[in-house]
Amino acid sequence: MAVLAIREALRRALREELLRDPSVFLMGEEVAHYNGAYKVSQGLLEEFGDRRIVDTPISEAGFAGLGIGAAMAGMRPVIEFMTWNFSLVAFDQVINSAAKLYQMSGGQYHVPIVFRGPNGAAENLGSQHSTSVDSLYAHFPGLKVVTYCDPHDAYGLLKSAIRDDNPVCFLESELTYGQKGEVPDHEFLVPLGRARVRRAGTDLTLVSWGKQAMQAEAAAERLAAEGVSVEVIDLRSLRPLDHETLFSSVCRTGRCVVLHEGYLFAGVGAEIAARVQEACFDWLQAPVLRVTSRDVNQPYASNLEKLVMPDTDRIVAAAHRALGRPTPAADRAPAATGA
Amino acid sequence: MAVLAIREALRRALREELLRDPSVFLMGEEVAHYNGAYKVSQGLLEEFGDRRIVDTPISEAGFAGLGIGAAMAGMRPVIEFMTWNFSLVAFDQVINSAAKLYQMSGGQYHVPIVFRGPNGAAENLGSQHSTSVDSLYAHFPGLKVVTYCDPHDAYGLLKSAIRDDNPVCFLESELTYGQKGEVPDHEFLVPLGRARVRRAGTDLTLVSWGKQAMQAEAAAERLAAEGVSVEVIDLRSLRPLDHETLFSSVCRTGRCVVLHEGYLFAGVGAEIAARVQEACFDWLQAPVLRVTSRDVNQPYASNLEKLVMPDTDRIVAAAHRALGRPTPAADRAPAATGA
Amino acid sequence: MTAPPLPTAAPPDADVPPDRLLTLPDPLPPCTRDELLALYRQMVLLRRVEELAAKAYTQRRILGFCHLYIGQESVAVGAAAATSDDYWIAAYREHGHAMAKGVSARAVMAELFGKVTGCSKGQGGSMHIYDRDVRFMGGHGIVGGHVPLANGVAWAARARGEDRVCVCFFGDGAANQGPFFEALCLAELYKLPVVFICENNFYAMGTPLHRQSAVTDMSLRARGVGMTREQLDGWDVEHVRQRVAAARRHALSGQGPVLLEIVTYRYRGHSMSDPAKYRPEGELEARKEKSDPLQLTRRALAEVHGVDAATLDALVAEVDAEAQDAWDFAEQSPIPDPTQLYDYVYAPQRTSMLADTPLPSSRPRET
Amino acid sequence: MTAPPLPTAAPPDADVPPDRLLTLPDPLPPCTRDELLALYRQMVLLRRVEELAAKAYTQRRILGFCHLYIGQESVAVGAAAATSDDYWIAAYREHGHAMAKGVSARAVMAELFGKVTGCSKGQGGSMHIYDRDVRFMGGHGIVGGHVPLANGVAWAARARGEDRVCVCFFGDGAANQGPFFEALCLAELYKLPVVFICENNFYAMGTPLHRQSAVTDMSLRARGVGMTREQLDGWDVEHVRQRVAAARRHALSGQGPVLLEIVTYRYRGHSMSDPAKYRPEGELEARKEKSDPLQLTRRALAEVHGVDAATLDALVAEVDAEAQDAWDFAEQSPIPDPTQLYDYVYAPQRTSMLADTPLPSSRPRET
Ligand SMILES: Cc1ncc(C[n+]2csc(CCOP(=O)(O)OP(=O)(O)O)c2C)c(N)n1
Ligand SMILES: Cc1ncc(C[n+]2csc(CCOP(=O)(O)OP(=O)(O)O)c2C)c(N)n1
Ligand SMILES: [Mg+2]
Ligand SMILES: [Mg+2]
Repeated sequence: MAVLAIREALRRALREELLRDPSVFLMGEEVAHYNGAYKVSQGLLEEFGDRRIVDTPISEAGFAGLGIGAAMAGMRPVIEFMTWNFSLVAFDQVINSAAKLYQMSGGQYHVPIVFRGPNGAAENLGSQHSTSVDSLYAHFPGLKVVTYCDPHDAYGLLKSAIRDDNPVCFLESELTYGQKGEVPDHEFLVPLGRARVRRAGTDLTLVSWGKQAMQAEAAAERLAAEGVSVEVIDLRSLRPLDHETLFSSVCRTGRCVVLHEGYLFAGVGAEIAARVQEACFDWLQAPVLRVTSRDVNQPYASNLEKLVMPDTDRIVAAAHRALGRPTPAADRAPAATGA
Repeated sequence: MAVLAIREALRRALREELLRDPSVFLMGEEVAHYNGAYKVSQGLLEEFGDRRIVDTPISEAGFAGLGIGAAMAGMRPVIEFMTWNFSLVAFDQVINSAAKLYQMSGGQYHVPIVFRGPNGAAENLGSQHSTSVDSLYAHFPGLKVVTYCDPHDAYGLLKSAIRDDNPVCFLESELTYGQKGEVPDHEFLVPLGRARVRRAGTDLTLVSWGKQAMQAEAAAERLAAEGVSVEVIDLRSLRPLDHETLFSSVCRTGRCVVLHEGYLFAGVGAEIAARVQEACFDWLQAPVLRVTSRDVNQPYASNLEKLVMPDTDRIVAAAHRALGRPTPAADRAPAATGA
Repeated sequence: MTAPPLPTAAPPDADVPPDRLLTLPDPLPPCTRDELLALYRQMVLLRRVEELAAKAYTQRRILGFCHLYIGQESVAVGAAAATSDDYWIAAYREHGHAMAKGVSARAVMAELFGKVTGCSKGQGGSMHIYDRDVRFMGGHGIVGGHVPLANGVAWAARARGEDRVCVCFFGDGAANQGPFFEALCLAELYKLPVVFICENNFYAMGTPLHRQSAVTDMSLRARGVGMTREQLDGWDVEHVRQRVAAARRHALSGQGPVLLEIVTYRYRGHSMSDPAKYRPEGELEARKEKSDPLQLTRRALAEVHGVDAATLDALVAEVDAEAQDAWDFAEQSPIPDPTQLYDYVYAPQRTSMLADTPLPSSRPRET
Repeated sequence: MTAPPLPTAAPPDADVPPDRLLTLPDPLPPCTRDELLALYRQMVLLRRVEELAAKAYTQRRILGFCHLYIGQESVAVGAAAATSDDYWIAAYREHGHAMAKGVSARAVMAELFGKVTGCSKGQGGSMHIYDRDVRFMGGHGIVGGHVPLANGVAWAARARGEDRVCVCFFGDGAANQGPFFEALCLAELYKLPVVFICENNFYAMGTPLHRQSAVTDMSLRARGVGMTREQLDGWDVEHVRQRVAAARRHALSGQGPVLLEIVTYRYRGHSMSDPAKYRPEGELEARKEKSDPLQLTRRALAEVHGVDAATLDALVAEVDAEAQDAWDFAEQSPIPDPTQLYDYVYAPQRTSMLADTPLPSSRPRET
């Protein structure tokens, strides 16, 4: 079993799908000659040529739309947003074209396309470059929204996303492209729509996804040292959502904390909280709590930025609250801040 | 006290603010010579001239951005999106420029701008013309998001929005422009950030906003006939959110149903549910339930469209569930549909 | 890596590429009598079906927005005669394009009536007509939003080695939208086989051309991105047919896409709810009298091809019957089955994800 | 209502408006010795401060993205000499523009260091430099996203009767973005006093011009929307000053905005993390040798104005000290106070909402 960095796992998935299916192509800014802004597509131009690994000018609406048209016409484009921040200039294309075409056409045109790129804050990039788009896209029926926290899932989910017959928003993370892990040498898929229990536990369910799932594990480790048994769920797929895994865990543990990057207000965490309290009402010993980025635009200065991002202290504090243990007020999750 | 249609109340607010402050101007597609696609701005071109009531070409990103720049430079633009559906091509401008400028500039440039226009589904317009943007914009710190359900609030809130020193998304409704109600003849403001209890009650809190607040009242009426006393809250402001009104009501009634148009997943209803279950956990007799548009892209055919939109039957059924009364399965709110 | 030497700007604009006008001569033989009769028939059909749609709208059988194409028929019909086997994509004023491309009047009318027999199963409505069988790709409601899609369709056609272009229709108003501009840039950069057709009908909703754009020759938009262009009158269906054929040939030659601005006029309001009071007095009447495409073609048939009035009248009667049949079909068709509401959210997986890779995930599912 | 008569398209393109080149002659007297010395000093300052920024970046005192302007200094400095009192708005490679416009090296460096003494209080960082006092409006990170804002700034200036333009800087890559195109259209339609400056430095990140756009003369973008345009060499700070002054004059005359494409070159990678391996061999060296703006100006000072080497060296030493002072200031400044985190989400209401309308809401609050 090879140890791969996430960017290598993604590249392997891309390469295999390019080999498998001539209708797959990769398009985006700097994906070809520059080998990708974050080197995910390194070497692919050389192997597949410039009709399949395609550099674009800076025109996200233009090339996202190109991908959608190509998908309608039978191809399987993979459209890279250099980061998901830049997808906002193509927002209308993703929502009003990709997500709606299958329905608008009465099922005649489906849109097998993957939009992918790094999502959320990296470090010190300021507010325009630190947006998490999870909840923006997961809001819309017609889209699927998928993410991963290790090379294994990065590989298996990207392959599934490319083969899926619907538009998939595939959320990566700039900060974890170099993170390593084992990936089996044989080909495999990870199905969309299935959460993964990364750690079994009995006292509290900690739900997360993307790179925060790793932080969830770290927090679980710390809580284990205090004698608290935390079940860590990596959702992997935000839409479709794996209720069964989620609800069955919370109904067992009776307590739930949701952890995610990005804004609190009407975020995916709100959706999880709303669903869990509905489905597990009689089993819940405490309210579902959320730990998210604070409700401010991301500042540049490191000390402020660190304050904004969810950290292990805040997760542990939320767990304490959920467990009914006293927590200093300063550590509380920002339930009602800013607005 | 005059009886005004909502479009007249909005027009009166616009006109008064144009008179009051020379830095206010109205810009958008068809707002001037055509008198507005929905006639909100009827007569204003004639009174104020084409430097203050300004027709634009079809270029939402362009003129939204123009408004933002003008606001930075000291004006108070009112930017009309013919409908909020079309704001999606200007999404980046609203998020990455309007919402973030005050923060990015360290407080040097504030952006007193109002984006306004009809939001959500009208009738038989199909999926591209039926998007509710409530949760998309309320997600973002830096924006305020406001709506109304009667001419009184339409007038008072629009005036406050124009005077506010921050970007405000002001959500109207095509279907209710003609709806009439009393508006006092003297000038007044309705402050942003304050919910309104439209009907006091003791058994259940029904939370809504925009034109659905009217439907909430209708449902409350029906439930009253069954002997159920429903408190109806019109949030009016989604960001900032008036927690006190909300939480104090639910802590009294112990039951809460949220009603809104637009999608369930990570919608504002999810946020309300997540907050209420957190703040009122010990008082809740039943989970917070949501009644929303169903999780599909809006179809054209009338029979399907009616199925998608929230209706009084579904609200009453949700109330029954919250109250622990039996409800036929078919009427259940679609908690976990589609994805 | 070698690149062109870095240019320098002095003397100013010495390196400006020349204006690229579409120079190809008319590539098709002139229409025969029968061909022109067929075009005439098609134009009459478009008009009659939409006249019935207008009537159905006032009876509230058709709801929502309804944008009629009446007056512009020669554009879609002429273009179809040159690109019958190609891909088409259009905006929301597309009933005419759909029928010109071969969607049946029945399927269009049933869609407008919100019936399950409609070409989009009643899901789409007036603005979202699709028909995969005739390569008609919609029917899009966001102004300018579909233009980038045309590039992708052309990309796919070229990738498969098809001898097909994508013809993309949009309005003069759409030529102010950013995605339109980005699409032009990309199409020219990648030399995609697209024929962009800007139907300049002088109005974007209530706004006349000269209040929407500082240049009113919309084909000039091509100039800023180096694209081949032509502005032409759209009243003459034969001329449209020839120039679209020329554009198609150019686009397929590898020399890049073409922007055609076809000058035309809409007779009705922007949509059924627009009384169109913004027109200068007499403008509509002058247009109808001088350049109605149906009248012009009828005259050509009579004068050039010696077709007698009786033949033409018989043809019109036949079309009337076809339009009425479409109405009857739509009226009698069933509405969509509500139990299928959720069937149109996600496409079912057409090919097994695992078809040729039957290996399961390496880890058992943990839950 | 009267409108221009409906055009018709035959003969093709007879009505195409002529190319609008910026014909105004250089409006300013040539630089005096002292003026040119001041421009030289300013260019040296931009370069020295950024060289220190690069050093600080490698020491991890500056974090995130950091896009250096080194090589392009003559553009911002020349433009500032022509528009010192006007509004400016720029993209994310804007340290140089900020300093040229008058933001102190200290305030810029402190911002890069993430200190509360930075011009944006440590909230913005490298890509978000603002200074209200000198009318510098950022500092924007979404490529092309700030271009529409320039129109609004100009709109406000005109509405208040100010004699000011808005100067908007962006790159060659940005000239592919839809919002850029929409902004050009609107500016020309409304005849806004904007000077659009496309700094064509031949690369958008790693993509050279000829792989980004089918036309490499980016000033041609103006042609598609009827705007006045000029392409010019940017190496010569005096020439930039004159042509920007001419553009400013045109834009203020009511004849509409101007698109200047100023040809320049960046010496560093796109950002600090880009080794810029995509350049053809020798290109950078040739540029540095032939057209380094600092060298060219130094030579002009010596040869035309007879400034001796000692004077120039003293000036450089002075600037070095100023740059080092900026570093010291930044280093010694405090980081932002975490308790003020929420202070930058919403602007406090500056004027009472009720100032001149003291009437309360007609209904008491019910809760
Ligand atoms: C992005 C967007 N903005 C606004 C609208 C509303 N709208 C629909 S059609 C139209 C006018 C379009 O004019 P044009 O492109 O000339 O096409 P025509 O209607 O003349 O065929 C407008 C403003 C829309 N559908 N999409
Ligand atoms: C909408 C958007 N897409 C992509 C990026 C990433 N990006 C930042 S700068 C840049 C290149 C811009 O090139 P150009 O406009 O020529 O300006 P230059 O960097 O040469 O000054 C890219 C692709 C971005 N910031 N915004
Ligand atoms: Mg038009
Ligand atoms: Mg560049």
